[in-house]
Amino acid sequence: MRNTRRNVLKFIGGAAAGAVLTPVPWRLITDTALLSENWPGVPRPLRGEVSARYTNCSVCNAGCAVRARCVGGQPVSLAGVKGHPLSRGGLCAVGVAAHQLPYCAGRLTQGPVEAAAGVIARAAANCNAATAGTPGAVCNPTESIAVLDLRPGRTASWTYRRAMGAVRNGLYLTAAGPFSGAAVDLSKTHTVLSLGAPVLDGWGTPGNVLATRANFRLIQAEAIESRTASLADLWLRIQPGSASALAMGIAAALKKGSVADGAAATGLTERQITDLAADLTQHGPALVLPGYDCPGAWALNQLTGGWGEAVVARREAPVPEQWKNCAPVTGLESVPDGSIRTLIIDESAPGDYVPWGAIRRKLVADNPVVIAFAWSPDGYRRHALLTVPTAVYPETLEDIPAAIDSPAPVFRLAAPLIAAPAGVVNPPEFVAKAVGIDATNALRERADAIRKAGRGVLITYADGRTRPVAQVTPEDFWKALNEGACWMDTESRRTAPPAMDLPVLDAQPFEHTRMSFAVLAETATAAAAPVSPLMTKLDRESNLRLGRSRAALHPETARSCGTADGRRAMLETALGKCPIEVVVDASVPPGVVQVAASPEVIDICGASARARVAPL
Amino acid sequence: MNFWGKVPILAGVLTSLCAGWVAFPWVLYRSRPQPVEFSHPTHARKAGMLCVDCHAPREDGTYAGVPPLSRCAGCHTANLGPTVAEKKFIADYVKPKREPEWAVYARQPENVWFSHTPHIRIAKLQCEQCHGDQAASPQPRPYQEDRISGYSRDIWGYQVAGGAVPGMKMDDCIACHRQEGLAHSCLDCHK
Amino acid sequence: MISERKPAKICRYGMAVDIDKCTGCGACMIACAVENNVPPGNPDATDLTGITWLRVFKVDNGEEYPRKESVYFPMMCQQCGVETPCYLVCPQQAVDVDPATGIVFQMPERCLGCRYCMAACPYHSRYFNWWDPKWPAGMEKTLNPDVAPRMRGVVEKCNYCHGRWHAARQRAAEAGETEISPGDYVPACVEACPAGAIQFGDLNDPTSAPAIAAKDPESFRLLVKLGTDPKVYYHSKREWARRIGDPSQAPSPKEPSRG
Amino acid sequence: MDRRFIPAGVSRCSTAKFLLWLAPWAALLAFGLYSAGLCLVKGLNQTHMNNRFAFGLWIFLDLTVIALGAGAFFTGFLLYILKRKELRAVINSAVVIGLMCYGGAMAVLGVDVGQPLRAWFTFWYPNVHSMLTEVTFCISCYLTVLLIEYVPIVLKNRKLRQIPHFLVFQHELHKLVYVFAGVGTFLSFFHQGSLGGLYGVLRGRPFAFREELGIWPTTFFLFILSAAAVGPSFILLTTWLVQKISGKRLVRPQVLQSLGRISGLLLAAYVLLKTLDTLVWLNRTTPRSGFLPAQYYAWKPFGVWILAVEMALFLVPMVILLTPKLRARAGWLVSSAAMACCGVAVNRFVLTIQTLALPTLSFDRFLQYLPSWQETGTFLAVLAAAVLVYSISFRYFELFPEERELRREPSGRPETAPAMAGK
Repeated sequence: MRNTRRNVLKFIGGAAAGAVLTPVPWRLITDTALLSENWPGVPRPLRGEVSARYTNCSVCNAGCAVRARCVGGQPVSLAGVKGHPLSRGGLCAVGVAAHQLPYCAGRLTQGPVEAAAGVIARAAANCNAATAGTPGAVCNPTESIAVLDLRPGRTASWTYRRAMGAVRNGLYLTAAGPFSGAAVDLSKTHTVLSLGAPVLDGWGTPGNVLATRANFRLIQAEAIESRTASLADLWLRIQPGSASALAMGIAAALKKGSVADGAAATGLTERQITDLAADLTQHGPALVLPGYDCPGAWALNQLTGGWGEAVVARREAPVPEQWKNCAPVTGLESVPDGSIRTLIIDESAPGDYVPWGAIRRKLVADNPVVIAFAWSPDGYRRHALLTVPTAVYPETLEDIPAAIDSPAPVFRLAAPLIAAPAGVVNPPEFVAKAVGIDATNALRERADAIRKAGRGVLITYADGRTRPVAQVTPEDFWKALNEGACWMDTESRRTAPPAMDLPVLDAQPFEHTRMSFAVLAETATAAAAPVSPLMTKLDRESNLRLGRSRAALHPETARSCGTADGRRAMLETALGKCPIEVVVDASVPPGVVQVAASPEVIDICGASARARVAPL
Repeated sequence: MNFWGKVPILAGVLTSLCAGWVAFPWVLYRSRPQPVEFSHPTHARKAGMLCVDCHAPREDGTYAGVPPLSRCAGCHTANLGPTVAEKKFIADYVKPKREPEWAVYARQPENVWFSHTPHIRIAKLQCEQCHGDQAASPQPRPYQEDRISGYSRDIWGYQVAGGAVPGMKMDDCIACHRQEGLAHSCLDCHK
Repeated sequence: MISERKPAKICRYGMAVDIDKCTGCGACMIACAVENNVPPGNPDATDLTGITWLRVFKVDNGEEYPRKESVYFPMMCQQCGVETPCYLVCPQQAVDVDPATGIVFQMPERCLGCRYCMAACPYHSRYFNWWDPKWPAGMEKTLNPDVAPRMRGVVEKCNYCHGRWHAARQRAAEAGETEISPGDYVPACVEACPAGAIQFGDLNDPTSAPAIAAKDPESFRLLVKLGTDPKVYYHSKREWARRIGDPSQAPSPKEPSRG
Repeated sequence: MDRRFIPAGVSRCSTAKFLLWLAPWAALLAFGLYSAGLCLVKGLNQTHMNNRFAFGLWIFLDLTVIALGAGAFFTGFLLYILKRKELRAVINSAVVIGLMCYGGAMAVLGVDVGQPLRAWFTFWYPNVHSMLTEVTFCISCYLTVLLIEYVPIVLKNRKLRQIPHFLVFQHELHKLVYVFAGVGTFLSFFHQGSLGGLYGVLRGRPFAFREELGIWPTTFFLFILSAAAVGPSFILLTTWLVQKISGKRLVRPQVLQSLGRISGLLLAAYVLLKTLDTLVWLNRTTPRSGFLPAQYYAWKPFGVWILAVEMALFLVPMVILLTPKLRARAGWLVSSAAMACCGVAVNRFVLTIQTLALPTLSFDRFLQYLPSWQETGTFLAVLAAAVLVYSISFRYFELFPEERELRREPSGRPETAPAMAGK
């Protein structure tokens, strides 16, 4: 056959025509489309048997009852347990996604475990050895070893006290203010004056607050238009940092004294303050809730008549007798400066974050040893010598102290829903072991003690039953607690907390300077606690919350600081500086920097501080 | 154009047809043998077992998945037969307690919400109606996966060049649902 | 593929939201994201590029302190019942309205990402996957198997937790039933709201919360004059708040404020 | 060395000069393709579009170029259906322009969608209610028509026509040209309308929503009319530009003037209907959907001025083009044509960008949007590609049949002098 070029063309033409009659072209088109269904990198959810498991949320002291929907044992979503007497089926935004906490960025799983054990043991040994043979003698006070418990009232707290009790010069420290061992009873309250406390924004037990909300009139005295302020029955926009001054003013009014200073500092009229005082006495029982920057104001309740009514003493859940001889509870403030050689900080369970400055003061000047027990990198790890990794809810087995709005003593466990990663430790047991105490069974012993006391009821979540604890065998009691239950004391006798005197609070008058006033916007969790990666939905993908490392400024303030929305800037105070992103928000009062509480920010702002925003 | 003129064209057509209908499927599907030479007939006939003896649904009627090794090990603690397959199974899986990586022919795409429960409890379907009579297949056929889309041939593939594939494609579902008047929208099955 | 026979039972699922109860805690938004496998926001995501099937806005009456009042306003897909804008404009039937439930549903696998539906939606309750979805290492274990994760370049939206509807139907089938019992199907946001501000039910069932809300004079719907029959009813005792739904009445917002 | 490809009887610049002219455009194209590649590989996060501004520069571009490209179909319609013989002088050029406009639009759409691999679903699972389905079908069909119409232009090339088969083929095609013109016209009318409908049907966006006439919103018809009106103007404009750039007489001034006149007539009709539509929209449609017309223009920077500008950009050229005296002066003619083109651009801008910028929810806010460099780059790629293809076609194919005769005629005749000024 001649002229092959033509034939080749014919062949190609024929092939092309033939190809159309085969599945090839059509299949390729459809398959590529299906490839885009299985887009590379998109994970496939695991399948498995669906089951429900119960526990208590350990993210804050509310300890809300939780029902976890598990697939093949792995919790995939959390919800509240309806009909729970305190949490009432409520769960806050952080709690709802708390099963994702273990997957936070920078989760700690490795650390100098042995080294830490060694250091603690040696520190204890030194201290004991220093006084060996000479009874009653105390070793050099600067040799003291201390545990700082950020979440007092747990069984773990008792373990720490026992451990420190076993060491001479062992100190058990808490940062809890003057108001500990007491609770508020919202169901008995008719007027609530909140001096900046986030009453409707994660304070207390959210479910309980919302359920009792109808009973009380809420007066919010706050500088910024916080979520609570915008929802309160009355919002008193006071000058930043003048909460204490307002407390003093009210006290003065109640004592028929002069309220001029209070008025001057807060920016309210004298009339407003006297009316407020009248409100508190007439529409009682009234409750005065201090914000984070004026803890002393608790004492105000003694003047309003709420003491013993709205504010009541709460006994602690029964504790084994043999634990009782242990280190006393010491307030961090009352420790002499520069006296602690070895400090152990337990932040495995989220608690109030104490500004590092306040802690550093107490440490000896020359190379103190700070050991942090943490699961996330952004806490005291930044200041600690050694950081020991710990488990985090829902990996942990721990109990949760009673919430501030729970008048009755409670005992509930955060039972593990997933296994903790290898290499993490249980801080209290770890410390106890290091000083030669066995505390591996502490929770069980505590449970048995409670069962033995025989008071109160046991509420089991799976079946929603409530029965007197006396009718439950110790075994079942323990089993129930581990499968999601709550012990609650049923004691109606109401007693007032021990009297406390109203400290003379300094009223910082507010004037517009180039140093604006930094105000922490408290979030639903204990200030410093990291949250699920999904929280971007609230603070970045929407504007519902002020995100971490962001600062909200009034347009004018922003302009005067030479910055604008979305810009990076530096937040500076007398204590230090940290980078922030500026959010311009008309609802922030001029001259105020509203920042979300994060460890870095708290470290430099403390309760409230003069701050400056410098553009980067 | 005389006959000889047409030859190249015909040749071209023929080549594509062969390539498209015979060679293409070979290229398109990644074929993988099942880890164990499991014989349904042996278990069904010799051991007289029923489907549900191993493929028991959970209480809620959902399918519990391919039976775990523990289930097999219940009987296969030691060689139950002389076959090589038996020996290999004991040696490779039962002894080292290693779960065989079964490939599931009927694994549906992620966007399909399929539950055995209504099909068993309400429609009262028999296993064979969708899965084919496995009891007849002497040994598991190789698992074929579409290289591009990554789907099993059972749920996404034309019966090109033979290969008896039971009806587990969307069209098969729809056909039955239509017949029962249950096809209302894509949302019936898709998630 | 629609069969001639009508569904045995026709539901019109809707919601009743009491904005006086909402405290803007955001639990609903998080519960929604958890339930529906919405990934955490990309580091570059903003309130305009993020994905929040349900979003809580803060709305005020336009006054200044002390006359200023604010409400928190949960916005999910309003599940338009007639002339459903997104359904009508989708070029390739990636949006479907289930005749049995009235739920408007986005099928990510069919969507080509033209975003015409987003332009069509008056409520801006449709969200586009601008980035590839990414979960922190290990977190993909917590994904919900009843919902398929979406890929980059497609649109997604609230579908009243359709996965839960499937699950409820399975539970019904477990008991040999073909219809699900009302209480058994509840979207994640409704379940999560600690204030009980969001309620869910079948508008065809006069005893359901939305059906009751629909008759309440203090209830209102958003942009109802557009004639798309949204199935989410909002309720407020405050007169100004009820005007939010009608742009020709409501106070126009001033400077953008957070929330 | 490419002399043998250049049509007989016309003069073209040297190869080197030609390449020099192409180089910058090629560079621009390369940059554009890179930007587009980024959007395809990394995803649409490369753009500044967002959930609220779901459409951006690209959709605006598509609507505009397709409106301008309407010159192709409408000239064909006038020439082959209404037998306006003088337009034979520009039809080839019109086809090329149309091809580039539509090709560009399709290409950009391919980048604009999030999952291009599934774009064909529209043909397989079409939703008959959707205007976008209409658009996709019509544009892709019409693009094919344009390609077929382009083929004879290519095959007429001096070198190519030496191949007998090609000659026969293009002859056969030529017989069908009327059919294609008819089909093209129908398709174009239809999709120009659909493009208008695209926004007119959005009842969720009262700013764009319009009353329905039959099954289509009024924008459907307004778009057809505006496109038809501006298409000739654009052909006029481009032809003039080519004459200026190449420094040659390509068509007789009468041709341009008649294009202008047609444009003017249609503009008149458009302005009338548009005014009517606007009144109905402001006084009937908008209040019915629960909005106040005032709210539309309450947001800076889009005040009422934008509506005024839009109308002016149609009204002024209309007046000029309908006044024979002014029309005869090249300056007026061309600038009014340019104005009309801007007018249609503004109209498309208002309907796409302003619609999305305006809030619908009472507590929502007005949005700003600025395209990212990747978006702009992709936009420029279309422009560059168009210039390249047109330049090559102009050099090697017979885009302006009159060019040859005009070369023989003595230049500088009085009435043509202005039009050919600066030659």
